Amino acid sequence: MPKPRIAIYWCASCGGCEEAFVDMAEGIVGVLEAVDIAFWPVALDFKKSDVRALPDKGLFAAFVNGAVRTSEQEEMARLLRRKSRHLIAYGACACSGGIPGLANLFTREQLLRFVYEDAPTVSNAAKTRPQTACMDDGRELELPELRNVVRTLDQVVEVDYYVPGCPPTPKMTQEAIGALLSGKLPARGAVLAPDMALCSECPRRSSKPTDLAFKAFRRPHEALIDPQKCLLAQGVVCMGPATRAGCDAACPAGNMPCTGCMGPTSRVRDQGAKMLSSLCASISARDDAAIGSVLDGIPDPVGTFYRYGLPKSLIRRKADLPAQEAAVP
Amino acid sequence: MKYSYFPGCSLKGLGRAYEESLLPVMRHLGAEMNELDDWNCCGATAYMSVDEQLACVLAARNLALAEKAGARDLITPCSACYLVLNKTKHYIEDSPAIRAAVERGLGAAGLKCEGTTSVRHPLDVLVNDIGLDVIKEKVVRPLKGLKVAPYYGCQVVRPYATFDDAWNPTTMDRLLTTLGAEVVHYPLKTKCCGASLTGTLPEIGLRLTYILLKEAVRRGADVIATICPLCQFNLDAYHHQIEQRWGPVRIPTVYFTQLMGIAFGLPAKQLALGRSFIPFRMPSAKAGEAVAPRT
Amino acid sequence: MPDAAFQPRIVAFFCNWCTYTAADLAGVSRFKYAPNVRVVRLMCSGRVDPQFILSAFSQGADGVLIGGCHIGDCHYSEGNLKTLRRFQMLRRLLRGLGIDERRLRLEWISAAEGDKVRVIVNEMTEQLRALGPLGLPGRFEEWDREAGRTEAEAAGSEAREEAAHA
Amino acid sequence: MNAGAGTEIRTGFYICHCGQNIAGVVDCPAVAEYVARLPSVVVSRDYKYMCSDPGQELIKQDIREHNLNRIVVASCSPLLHEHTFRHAVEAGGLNPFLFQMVNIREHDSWVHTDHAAATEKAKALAYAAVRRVRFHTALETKRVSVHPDVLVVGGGIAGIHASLTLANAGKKVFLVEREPSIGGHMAKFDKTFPTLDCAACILTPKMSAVGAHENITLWSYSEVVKVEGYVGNYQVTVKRKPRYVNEELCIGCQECIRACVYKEAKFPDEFNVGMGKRKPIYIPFPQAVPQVVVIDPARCLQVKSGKCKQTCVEACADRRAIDFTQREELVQIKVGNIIVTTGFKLFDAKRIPQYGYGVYPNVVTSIELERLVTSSGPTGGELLLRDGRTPQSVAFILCVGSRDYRTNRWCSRTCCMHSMKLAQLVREHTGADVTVFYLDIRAPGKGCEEFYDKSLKDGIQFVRGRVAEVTDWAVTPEEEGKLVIRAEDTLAGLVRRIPVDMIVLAVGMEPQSDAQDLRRLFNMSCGTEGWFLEKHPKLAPVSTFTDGVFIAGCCQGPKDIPDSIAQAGAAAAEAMALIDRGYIEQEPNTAYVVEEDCSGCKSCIPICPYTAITFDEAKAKACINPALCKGCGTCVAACPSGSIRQHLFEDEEIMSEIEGVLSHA
Repeated sequence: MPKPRIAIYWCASCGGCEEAFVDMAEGIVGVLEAVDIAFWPVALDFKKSDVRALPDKGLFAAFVNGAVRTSEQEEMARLLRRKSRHLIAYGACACSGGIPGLANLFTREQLLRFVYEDAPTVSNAAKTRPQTACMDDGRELELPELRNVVRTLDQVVEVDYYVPGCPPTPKMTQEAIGALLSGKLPARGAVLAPDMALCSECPRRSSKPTDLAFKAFRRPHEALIDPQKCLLAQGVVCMGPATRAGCDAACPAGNMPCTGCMGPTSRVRDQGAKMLSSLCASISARDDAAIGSVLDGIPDPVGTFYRYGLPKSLIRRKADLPAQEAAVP
Repeated sequence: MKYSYFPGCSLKGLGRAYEESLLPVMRHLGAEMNELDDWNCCGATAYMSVDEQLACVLAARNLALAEKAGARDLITPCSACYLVLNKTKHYIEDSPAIRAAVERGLGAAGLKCEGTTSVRHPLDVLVNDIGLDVIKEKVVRPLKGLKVAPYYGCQVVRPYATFDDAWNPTTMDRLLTTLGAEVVHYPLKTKCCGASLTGTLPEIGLRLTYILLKEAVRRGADVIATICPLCQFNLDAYHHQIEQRWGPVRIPTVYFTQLMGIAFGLPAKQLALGRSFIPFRMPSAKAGEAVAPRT
Repeated sequence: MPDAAFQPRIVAFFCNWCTYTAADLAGVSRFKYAPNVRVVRLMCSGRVDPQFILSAFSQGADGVLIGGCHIGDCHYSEGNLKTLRRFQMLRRLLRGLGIDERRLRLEWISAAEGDKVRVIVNEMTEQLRALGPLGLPGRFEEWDREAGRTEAEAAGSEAREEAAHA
Repeated sequence: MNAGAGTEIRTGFYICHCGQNIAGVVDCPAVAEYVARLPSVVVSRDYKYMCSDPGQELIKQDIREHNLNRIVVASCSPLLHEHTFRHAVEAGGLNPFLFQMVNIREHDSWVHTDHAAATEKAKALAYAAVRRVRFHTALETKRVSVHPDVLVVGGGIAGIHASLTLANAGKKVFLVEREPSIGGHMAKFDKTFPTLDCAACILTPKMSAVGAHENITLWSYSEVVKVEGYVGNYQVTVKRKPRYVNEELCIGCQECIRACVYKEAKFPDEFNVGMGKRKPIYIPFPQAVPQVVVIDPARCLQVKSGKCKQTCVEACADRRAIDFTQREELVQIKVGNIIVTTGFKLFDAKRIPQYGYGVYPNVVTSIELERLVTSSGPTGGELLLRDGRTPQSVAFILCVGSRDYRTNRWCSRTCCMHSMKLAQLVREHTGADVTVFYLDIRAPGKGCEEFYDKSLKDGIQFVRGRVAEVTDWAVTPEEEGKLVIRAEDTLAGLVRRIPVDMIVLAVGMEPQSDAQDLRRLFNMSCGTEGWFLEKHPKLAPVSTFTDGVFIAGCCQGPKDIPDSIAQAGAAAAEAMALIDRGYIEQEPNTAYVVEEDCSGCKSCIPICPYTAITFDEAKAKACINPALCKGCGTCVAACPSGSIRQHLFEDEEIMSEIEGVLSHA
């Protein structure tokens, strides 16, 4: 019996998720014994045409990481959806938008202008911008178009399972692959990580007080963080209580607050709103002015509460941005 | 402190003593009074009763001039002016028809009235802006032993009780006490002085004046202090006719600013005390000595 | 220019003890107000999960009104204080998300203040009318339009691509 | 009796016309028709009066015939009839919580004029409820036992009557009174209208009965400072102020008062509203209960300076009742119910300066006159002017601080009758001419109109019109030396000046100045005017929004003695109903932790004002004590991982409601 074939693909992604496969280290050997890799542009020289040549559902599983931002990514997402039995949104960007999802706070024009013109490190006197078509050797080439909106994978195609994290840990990856191969799967649409908040596995949990009352919030660089004590107890915004477990609390263990990459539990629709609710309820201030000055300690609420999940949040995108913009010449 | 000043006709005529005492007192307290350039008649109650809309346009011109001059406060010492200008402000705010008429009227003269200037009575300004503490510091000749009946009249607190109670105003009471005077209990402080009835229906008007005088005398007052030129005139000018009808009730009536001037030690000449029919003398000087000996 | 015909949709979360009762009182007193508000009754304004608010906006509310007991008067001691803190942060968050913060309003309305319900609802309706529709569901649709290409279209582009490579 | 998970949802929808109250504005049949087409709706009906027996019967019958497992009723406010319909649902054989109510009267037909918009709103609300009710589950109400003791706060006539009613029924009562004696305002009255029976004669026996009753613990000179807990189980902290006299040992012989180093009584006496004098050690009034002296710490030399010969202690001799070591004491008690009867305060007549109170000595308030005509009063019942003359003419001004937008808008209800009573007493005592200035005479009580009639026949003059002012300036010789009332006589159509010797201001009633603090203490509401708010103005006049806290007497609004007593009896009966049943059923809207979901993040623990949430260290999970949870849901909103839920207010229920009100176009 031939080994099941899998594909690994990246969309709007930093490459960390690719790295996460490699980070399985010797664990990958076991994986490779069990499956054939049919498509993995980062590591192996297969072409899109190879995928297209496969019969529909010819792939056992496709692991797609990265948010969907370009026409090409949309197309690949659709292609892989068609070709695979299990489409897995792999990593925070594919699951909920991730860091690239924060681009939903800007218009395409704002982004392009900054990246290609205004960024202090850019030298582009001709103001060259990416094009959707160009001539090469007399032939017209079609190039991907940058979309106006960043999307999660499941906002483009149907997704069977989610493996969250920025990036998912090797353990989670191995467990996900194991579950897929063994067929011991939860209901379709499930997140392959514990459905409980991070505090459950946080080494600092026992130091969290039961009478938390925030007098001020501090950002990590503003505080000398006690490596043992609950970060919230130190006034550092830690998204752990509103974030799914499964990463073994890697950040708190490394003396940094959780920033929420694993997304919310299944019972929460909007991770940012929930964290805000929990956090703000426990502020000690009692009047408008005093509350305001405590809140000043969180200068970027959207970036704090939706660092990895803006496209997946209830509002999805800065609401007053236009849907379409005239293509930039 | 800078104030725009709207004297109105009275302060240039019958009520000259009011202006003549108000200006030095304000100056003495370091407040600048700039008479509004090209002011006109406020319209008084007469015009209001004939044609409200036109009366408002007439009065609003003064407000517009004050606004144009950039005045935050317009001081109007005459109670009638104070009431008419305040009323005009309210009417412009509340009635679209009047607002339109005013805009039209003033517009023709290139003016507009947006309601940014407050119409203030000097009593309000003296006590609430400048303050009794500052006034107290300036008192060099406390009005010790002087019994004063504080008389406010009707218009300054009714219907717009802007800075004091409509029934029982006490601003002047507190001011007079600060000057060292003794304020007698004078429950008639907002009763009618007879107003223009003293001229038109003297039987009624003079009787009202008489009651005010009689009660002030009965309560042991040496003098009645007023804040309105018409009140002062009625209480001061009709003693002869009143005495013929009801017997003598001789008591002088002065502007509160004149009493302030005395307490501040300002020269008597500057305070226009000589303009009253019934001369006022400080109690200690009852023998007939001049009021403020030093000049 | 605000559209006078625009009927804003307001979702209101009223606490059982004060504001809901005040709205009942407004009814008993026959105070008339704009029919644009839909009240969801909760025991305490502290139960208002920020998810409810964002959810209302995302489903077409033009405004969200939270009504609770006055500070110090909460039936549950301090639930409204928690609401106030969340509300303050939510306003900042909404600003960041490009939603005019005037679309979210928190009012303390005691059981006796039936008339305040009338005043606030009318005021808010007018305010929202001036702001115009938020219309998030419509925006979502517009946003999705660019990615909404059909499979057939996708196949067509694949065919073109193949031809180009050939 | 309940549709479990997985069974098909079969919803019955009922829209009530409420006569024309709803149907006059909302097109009820159209709403019913609209709902009939919604998924899961099996029956959809409109009916004239859903709360009527046939209306309820309709629900029961449909549950049986159509096998309904969810019910939605669109009618009035759930605060009014939720219980009614839940009972009907239960009687129909369904769990009562598989029910949702839609408020289309108070929140719709009564407040909107646009029929089409109101109908659309009703549809949206109905749609939301139909969606919401799908998530409802069968719940059981929780029973909590009721502590049989009752706290009564305030020892005026209402508090006295409530205490005696309960005590006579065998209930233990704690009666807490802030003043040194119970009796309240009524103790100061000479006679009572309209029967003119002596107030002391009817009040004193009741006061003594309180003092002597084995079931009543009377704590005078004490205040409630803290109330915790909930209906059936309140923990109350009472502050007992030091009276420097041991209540157990004092027999009220008053030897100590005679022996006080102050030979003359020289301090204003509260009972006589400042018109009489007392010593630093005193007994408030002869019939005071408890019959125990009290030492005024602000006046007593020993308390103030520690330097006094303590002749009082000597006089008390071996009783040793006087105890200067007494300190303020906090006592805790447990009760199941609380009756608040904290009364009113009188309007301060100085707030209307034109009436000259505080300026003219012969302008007095009604309560001062009451003391002046009482034989136990400062003048021994002789009504004299301040200069010792007997008044020849007396005028009463009614509605002082009542029915006036500048002060209080309400009618104080008792002043008309009270003034007429005093007017009759004045005539009886002095034969003076009496004129009463009134706006309207309000004499609706039993025997009151007849009393008015009697007043007229007795020669009391009534002038209808608001008095403009009271002055002492004369216009005519007859007015010289008199107080002059200027008033418009609206019946004669002229302004009158009436000179009199004495003027009595019938001051109205106001909420106690600390009513707002009390309201917070007992978790009650106040109306805009500041009176304690009853749960329903008609149907629950002595209940408050907090179960187990009742109100009676003038703290709820101005009223006379019979009404106060009736309310006090009603409040006692309400408390007894709870005590005798022995338990109360609590709305099952408590929050609960889904243990397998909880991460143990402890975020919820500081949120709960009732410390109902604790952290189970062994399981590392949060845990909610349902007995302590009051169902606010604040922790539910705060749980960052969605692991706390709330019965009746589940996230899905609320979310589907939001979705519902918005998705109906």
